[in-house]
Amino acid sequence: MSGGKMLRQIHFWILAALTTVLLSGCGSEYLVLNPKGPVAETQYNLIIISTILCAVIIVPVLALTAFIVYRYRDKPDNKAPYKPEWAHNTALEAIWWGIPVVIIAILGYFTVRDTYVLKESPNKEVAPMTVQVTALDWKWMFTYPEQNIATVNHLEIPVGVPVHFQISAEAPMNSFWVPSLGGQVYAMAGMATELYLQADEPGEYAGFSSNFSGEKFAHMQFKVVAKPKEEFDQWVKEVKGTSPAMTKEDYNELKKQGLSEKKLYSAFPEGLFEEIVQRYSHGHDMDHVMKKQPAPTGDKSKETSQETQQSTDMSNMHGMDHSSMKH
Amino acid sequence: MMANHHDHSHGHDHHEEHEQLKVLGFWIFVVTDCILFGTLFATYAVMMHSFAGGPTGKELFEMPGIIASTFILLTSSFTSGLAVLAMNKGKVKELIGWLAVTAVLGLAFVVLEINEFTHLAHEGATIATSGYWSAFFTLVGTHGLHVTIGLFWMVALMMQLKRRGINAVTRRKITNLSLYWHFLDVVWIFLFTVVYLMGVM
Amino acid sequence: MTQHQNHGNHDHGSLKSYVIGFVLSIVLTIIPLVLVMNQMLEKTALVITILVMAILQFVVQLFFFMHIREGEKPRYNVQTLILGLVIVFTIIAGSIWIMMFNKY
Amino acid sequence: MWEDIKEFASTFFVTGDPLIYGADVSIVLTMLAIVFVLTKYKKWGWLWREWLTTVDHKRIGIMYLISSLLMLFRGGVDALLMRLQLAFPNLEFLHADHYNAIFTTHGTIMILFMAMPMMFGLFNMVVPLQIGARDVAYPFLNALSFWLFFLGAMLFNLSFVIGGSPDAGWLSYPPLSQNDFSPGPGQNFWIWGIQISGIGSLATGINFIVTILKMRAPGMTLTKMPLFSWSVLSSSIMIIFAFPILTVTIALLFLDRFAGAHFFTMDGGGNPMMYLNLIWMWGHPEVYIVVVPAFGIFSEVVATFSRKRIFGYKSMVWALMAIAIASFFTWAHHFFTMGTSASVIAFFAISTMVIAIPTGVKVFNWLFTMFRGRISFKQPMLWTIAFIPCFLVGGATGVMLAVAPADYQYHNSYFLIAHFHQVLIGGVVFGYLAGIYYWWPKLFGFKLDEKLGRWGFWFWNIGFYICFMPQYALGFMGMTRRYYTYGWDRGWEDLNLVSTVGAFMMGIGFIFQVWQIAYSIKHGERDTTGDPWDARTLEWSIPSPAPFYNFAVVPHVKEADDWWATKQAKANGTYKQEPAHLEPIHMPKNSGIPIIMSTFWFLIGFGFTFGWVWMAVVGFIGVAVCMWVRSFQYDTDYYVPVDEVRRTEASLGRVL
Ligand code: HEA
Ligand code: HEA
Ligand SMILES: [Cu+2]
Repeated sequence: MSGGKMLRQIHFWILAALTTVLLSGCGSEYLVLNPKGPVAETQYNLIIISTILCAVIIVPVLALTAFIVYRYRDKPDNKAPYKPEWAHNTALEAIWWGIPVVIIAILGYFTVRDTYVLKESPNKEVAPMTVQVTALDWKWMFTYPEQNIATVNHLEIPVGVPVHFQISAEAPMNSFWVPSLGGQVYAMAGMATELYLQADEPGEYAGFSSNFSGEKFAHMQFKVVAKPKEEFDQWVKEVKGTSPAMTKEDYNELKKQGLSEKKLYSAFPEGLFEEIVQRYSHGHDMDHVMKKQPAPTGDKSKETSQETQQSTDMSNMHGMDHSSMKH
Repeated sequence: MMANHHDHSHGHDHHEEHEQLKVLGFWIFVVTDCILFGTLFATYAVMMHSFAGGPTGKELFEMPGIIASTFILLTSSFTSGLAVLAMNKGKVKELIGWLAVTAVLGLAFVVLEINEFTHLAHEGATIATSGYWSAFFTLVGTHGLHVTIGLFWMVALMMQLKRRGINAVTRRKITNLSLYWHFLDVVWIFLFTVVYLMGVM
Repeated sequence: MTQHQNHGNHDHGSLKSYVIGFVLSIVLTIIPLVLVMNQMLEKTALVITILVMAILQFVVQLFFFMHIREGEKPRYNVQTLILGLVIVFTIIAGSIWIMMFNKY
Repeated sequence: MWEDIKEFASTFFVTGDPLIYGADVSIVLTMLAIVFVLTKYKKWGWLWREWLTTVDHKRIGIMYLISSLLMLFRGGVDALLMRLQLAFPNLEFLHADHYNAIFTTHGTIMILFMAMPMMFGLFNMVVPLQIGARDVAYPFLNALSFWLFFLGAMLFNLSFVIGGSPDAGWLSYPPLSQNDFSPGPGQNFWIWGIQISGIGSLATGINFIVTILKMRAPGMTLTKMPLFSWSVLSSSIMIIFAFPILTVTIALLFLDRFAGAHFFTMDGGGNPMMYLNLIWMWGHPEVYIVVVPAFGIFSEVVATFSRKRIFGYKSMVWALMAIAIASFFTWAHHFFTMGTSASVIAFFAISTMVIAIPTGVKVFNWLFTMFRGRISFKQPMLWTIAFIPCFLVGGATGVMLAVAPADYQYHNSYFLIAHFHQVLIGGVVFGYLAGIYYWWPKLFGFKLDEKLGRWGFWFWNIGFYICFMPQYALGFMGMTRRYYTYGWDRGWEDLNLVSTVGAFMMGIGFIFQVWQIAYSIKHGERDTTGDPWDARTLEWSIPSPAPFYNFAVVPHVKEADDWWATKQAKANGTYKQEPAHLEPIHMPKNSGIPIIMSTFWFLIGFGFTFGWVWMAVVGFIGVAVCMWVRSFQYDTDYYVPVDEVRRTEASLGRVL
């Protein structure tokens, strides 16, 4: 088989595959390519920039490969020059040390810039809302310190408000990922990682655990519902009115290995999240994350009378350094 | 490079070259051992405060024993050097003698370390106590294990020297052994500084 | 000192160099010991001083005991050692840097 | 008593799955067949003398090659099983725990027990021949390395039928891999299988560094050394610095599991993140360890089959060394999403991208070697040409992954899976295959059949793109790696099915290659010249297969591509034949200690895997005794008399 034919085939397949990917890229199932919030947007832009920058060099090199392989194939009647000793050219070599340097420099600039940007809230105008995320075996628990409600495998957030997630685990390591809203961060026992996300459009988004955590890991998914602020407040009220409160026992039940349905709770034990973090803390300084919190979390509000009794047995929790979380 | 264009029918020359080769290999092995200890040091540094409510180093270290073992090991590094000097002078008896002194010092070091470990275990610090103690015992223990292996090696070499005297092969082996021994001394210096001195500060 | 060399080996140190090395390393052990046992410096300064002493002592061992300067050329052993030390440094410093979580 | 035994057997032997019964039966049958054949033809002595105790680098290379091809088969079957399970949503072909065990063993086997030994096989088969040496620097240690690898790999593979397979991913992240979540021997098999073979790898690294630095033929300065040998040097440098880290890391994991230590546990002050940090300090250099020798192979192949000197030799060498060093400064890109500080992330993102620069230089130099050359499309060259587009795209997606904020979206998705298969298959597998096709005649004395090889080539290549291109798209759809199944609601089904089809095409490609080897043993074109490709470097100056002492007379090298220069000189009549001066050849003696000592290591691993400390103690004592005995052996080499050399050469058709 001739080299030319072979190359054309290789190219055909690469191009076919790439086109499939790109053309269908607009489809709504391509979550990452359909950002629904500023964080995912930033990342989407980076994906596009980096694809273009890579393509700028990769595509010409692919073309060059095809050309060279075709032109210099060993055919008796091939008239292309043959210079078996030609093995060095400083100018050429300088070019191909140089061009990638330039591309990497540009790419590096964007990378570093956005790395810092994404550590901050994507929206400086609106005060962020805090949601605490705990990865359990194999379910996600969300506690809302400001609203004092809790949910399992189901997250509701207001549209247009940056959400400051504090993420930990009482299970093997997981990763908290809502591709439509932005990239992931690990959920690890004994640590509280942070992530800012914001939804700009109401809708239902898929959430995944993307770090392998054992047998039922594939089912450890959750749903994110973004709705306008008023509807969100309405929903919080509803949860408060209709759902049971989470007790310590409920939590202990919840953290046992196994899957769980979606669950809603009108309250949760005070400082539950901090307690989970502290339980496995390995000497790390968690102040940075914790101090962004408005107040000790959980049920200390006196609004709903049925919940107050639980807060009392929470008050003498041991092993917690409350002072470091006060501000 | 193997500069052996000339005669290699002399088995003798060939041997010498081969032995030289082995010194470089051993040296590289020592460098890999450096990486091994470096990794353990890194672990120790990261776990330095992970006491998990258990005892700290400051509470349990007994410095007199540690200081004694430090000087013992230092001295043994010196005596192993003297052994090499004796070898260069071609004096087998002296060589074996200095090796024996080195071995005795090394043994004393190991005994002191075992003592220390039992003491710590009595005080409730074992490898399972906390992240800190896991890192401590692994780091210090790995060094102790190296010393112990060195002792066996030393005995084997003394026996070989008795039987065969100083020749290209035993010469290379002694060179490697003393290299190894100096290296263990260096590792100990860092252990002493980072684990003990900084531990009791 | 050791003229008696068969096979044209390099001179693997002399008694003098061993003694100097030994004395230096003893001194370099005692200084940090005294400093620490008597808490003579402020903490950071102390840590830095004793680490420097340890490194110096390493250098002493290298030159006076391990005879790093001798041996055939090219000095592959020295090159390997330097590279190895760079990696060791990376492992330790990198780990510490990376594992300081949640700080900017 | 009987009850006890039954009880023990039911936990000891893995049961309950037809796949496993099938494996049990086939293992027993294969063993019996081997024993039968060896006994019937009275081959036990031959096996022991010629193979099991050999210290000849070429034979060791062949043993590495055979084992790695077996492992490619096992890892490939694993891959096909996974792809079957993922072909349709909600399939119940494999249970979650099976699937988890399968991707864990697939990843571990492919990298550590397929790529590594295939690489060491090539090191062994080629390096001494290429630099004009009679063996490696430490032949005994070389044999020991092989047996450590082999028994480590066997220990790991045993987990399939005894005790249970590891199932916490190919790098076994804690806390999942700790006792709490992974009780039982599976993880221990992982730890000890890798630990034992890892010691062997480290020794090989040292061995080849010294071989290359010290054993080159007179006149071959480093700047005249062939690029494959340079790449081996680069890879070995990475090995000696990376493998001690692996040794420590998994030893610590073992201490956690065995002695209750708290390095990486959730409680007791343990820090699982430290494990990630340490394992990637090894893991990242590891992927370059396996790809760099492939780069070396491409350099040899491209020059030979373009009939042209390699372009930019100096650049190539610098690039190899730059890759080796830089690979130690990028490890944190595997856990950008760990939540470390922005400055850490920024540093490692940049350092990762920087690797693209020297890699790109290599690609350009290969292209310009072909430029103004005359390219013939023999099998080694086919794989090399196929490698370039594949690796370019895979490398580019690597650079995209290095864009840290974007990586938050790619991480652990099928985008990542597609990236690394593209560099691992397109780079490593294609490269090693090119190398195997290229040097096969030197080792075995015949070429592999072209026609069957081409079928294999096309199936692999087309299959590759069909399998892995859709996976990039799946990543954008949010498909996470290590899912044993998925639902109909995500829209992932079409692309997964396509991907599975591609995987099976690669499987067919592999079958063609097995057929090709079997066919060529009988019908392959014999190589009588010793230089079937009209190649450039020293290994082609001696007969094929190479005699056990390699070079009857050690060549004096005058320039780079010395053999090519010699041929040129002969062609235009300027060549001056120097009188061959034969001398007795100094060779190492065979030794049984490597295999015995490695068997004791196996006992240590097996004992610790099941918590049978007594067995581990026996193993340790055995290892110590072996070392002691070896230390007292002085009679380890011999001289091959001139007569014998003359006779051997004559039988290979060379007159001296
Ligand atoms: C042989 C194996 C191999 C090779 C060679 C590479 C090469 C590269 N890899 Fe890959 N990688 C893996 C094997 C490999 N990788 C594996 C196994 C994993 C996952 C492990 C796991 O999680 O299980 C992984 C994961 C991985 C990650 C982690 C992603 C994540 O977990 O989220 C990243 C991130 O930066 C990355 C980046 C890179 C880069 C930048 C290169 C570069 O070296 C590529 C350089 C090459 C080119 C770029 C092409 C040629 C260059 C030019 C033509 C010059 C000009 C080009 C530009 C300027 C763009 N790789
Ligand atoms: C060098 C390394 C290497 C190689 C060559 C391969 C080769 C292949 N890999 Fe693998 N892969 C990894 C390294 C490698 N992989 C690693 C490190 C992981 C990560 C593991 C982890 O997450 O922990 C991984 C994970 C991985 C996954 C992700 C699993 C998951 O996350 O859920 C998938 C899925 O498609 C996959 C597919 C394949 C396929 C189809 C091939 C094909 O190339 C295979 C080609 C097939 C053959 C060579 C088989 C030939 C056999 C036959 C023809 C016999 C047929 C007989 C029967 C079926 C009985 N691999
Ligand atoms: Cu990497």
